[in-house]
Amino acid sequence: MSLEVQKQHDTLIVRVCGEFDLRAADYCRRDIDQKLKTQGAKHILFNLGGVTFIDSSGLGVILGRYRKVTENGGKVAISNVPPRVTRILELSGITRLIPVYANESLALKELA
Amino acid sequence: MSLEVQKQHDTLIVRVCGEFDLRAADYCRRDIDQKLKTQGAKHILFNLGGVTFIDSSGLGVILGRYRKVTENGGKVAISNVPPRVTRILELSGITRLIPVYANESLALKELA
Amino acid sequence: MRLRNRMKLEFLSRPENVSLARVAVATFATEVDFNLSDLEEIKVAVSEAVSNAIVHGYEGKPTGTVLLTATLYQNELEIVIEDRGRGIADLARALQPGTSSDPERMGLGFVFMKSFMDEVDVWSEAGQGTRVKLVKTLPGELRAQNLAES
Amino acid sequence: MRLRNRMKLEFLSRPENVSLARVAVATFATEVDFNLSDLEEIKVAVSEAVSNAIVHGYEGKPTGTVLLTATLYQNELEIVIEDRGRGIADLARALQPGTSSDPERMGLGFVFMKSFMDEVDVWSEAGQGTRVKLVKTLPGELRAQNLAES
Ligand SMILES: Nc1ncnc2c1ncn2[C@@H]1O[C@H](COP(=O)(O)OP(=O)(O)O)[C@@H](O)[C@H]1O
Ligand SMILES: Nc1ncnc2c1ncn2[C@@H]1O[C@H](COP(=O)(O)OP(=O)(O)O)[C@@H](O)[C@H]1O
Repeated sequence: MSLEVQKQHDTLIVRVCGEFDLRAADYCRRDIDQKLKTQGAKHILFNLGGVTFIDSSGLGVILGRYRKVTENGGKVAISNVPPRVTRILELSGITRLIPVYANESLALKELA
Repeated sequence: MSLEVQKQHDTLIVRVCGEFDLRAADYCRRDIDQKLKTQGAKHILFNLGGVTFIDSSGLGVILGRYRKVTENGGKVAISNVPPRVTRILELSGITRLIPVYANESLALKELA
Repeated sequence: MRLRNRMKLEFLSRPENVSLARVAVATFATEVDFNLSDLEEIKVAVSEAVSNAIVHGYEGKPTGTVLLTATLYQNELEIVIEDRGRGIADLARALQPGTSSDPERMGLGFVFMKSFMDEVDVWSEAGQGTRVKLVKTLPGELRAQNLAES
Repeated sequence: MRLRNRMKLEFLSRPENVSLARVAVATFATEVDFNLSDLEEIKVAVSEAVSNAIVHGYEGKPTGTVLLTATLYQNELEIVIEDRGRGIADLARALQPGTSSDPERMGLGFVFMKSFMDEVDVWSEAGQGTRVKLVKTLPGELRAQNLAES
């Protein structure tokens, strides 16, 4: 699993690649929270384009960041969801809280 | 593992794909021997281009067919060896018995 | 029910072994030509049960042992995941969707297991450990084929 | 030698499980960033030892049990493959290159294990079964890194 984090305006773009499971979750949580703080971002965009596997541990990282960011008045979005991730994302109920966009630029337009 | 067998003139071209291990060996041995007989071929060309894994069980199928075919005055050749297969093929000593060619047409030219 | 194949996998309660468990079960299951989405579902269910054993059962301590048994019968794949950890005191409550003893988790593990498998059974006793049985029925065509072969 | 991770895999002596053993060991080993050719070599060695257990140990009968244990230490990966099959009466002879009790086989299993692993030990007794230990030393850079971490 690898994480690419990039700040654009007020938004932290988080590109997740590989297996987003328990092993990845701890590392991701810490890395994202730290970068939110040091880079002073308000919103988060999760680009899931490279995700090959996700389970409730991975989804938990997204939901946890959502709770944190919205508490501070920020917004969260998801983009580039691969077909194999779509169903579990919907089943989790996350798509009722967090909007899903086809690509990064559409998502960034809404977050701005 | 999958096997594609095709007769061209006197030669049975055997294209092996996937993992050429113990599980594949039994099936291959039977399939090749049966087709040698029914199609009345004299030589065999093993195209290993699609092989993702090989061990001594797979190599044993090649050597066994070599013994059988040469007893009847036929010849055996190998072609399209992937890099990961090269070393184990040399280590086995098979390359001292059976000539290796870059592609099928070069091999067929020599077998003819 | 005729047994066709069986494997047992025992590993330490370390997060990196969740992926080991998934890969082993998926490889074991390829033997029966499950379709890709069935395989994905089996992987998620295994991932949830094994993650629970590590996170809840052994409370994150990496020295516990998790045991996974996969058995292929004529008509179904059965997977049992066991730990000898903390156990679940109130099982009825734990099985409710959205219930988690860990604020960083979603309480969706059992929900996913139930959504993705045809049968989920849980045995647990406080202080004794937990055992989760997951069953996936083979696709109809495969079942018929197996009957014809037997 | 500090233990970093361990798994045990038990499976029936069926040819389809040779690939299961390879995949499980390769997944277990990815944790230490072996390079690709090391991983390939480990897979061949495991394949040979497990195939031997099935073909020779249990003489092709699919009802035997093969046990594979993989342990990751600070400096090496150790893999032990055991069967409770026929055993080897004359071990010195069996270990000679090109020696096989099966005319359809090449007698290269032990040759490959020795070429591809840093250490190969075999224990066997006629009628009792066979145990093969395979050791692969971690690449130098990884060893240094582990020492630094410990
Ligand atoms: N193997 C286990 N050992 C101990 N407790 C468990 C185990 N599996 C599940 N539980 C309990 O059941 C609850 C619900 O589990 P689950 O639905 O998977 O949600 P989550 O893992 O997100 O908490 C957990 O929060 C935990 O308290
Ligand atoms: N697990 C085992 N149980 C019984 N006999 C074995 C076992 N492993 C190896 N042998 C014996 O040792 C011989 C040499 O083994 P090996 O070098 O792997 O060659 P091959 O498998 O091609 O015969 C085998 O032919 C067999 O007689």
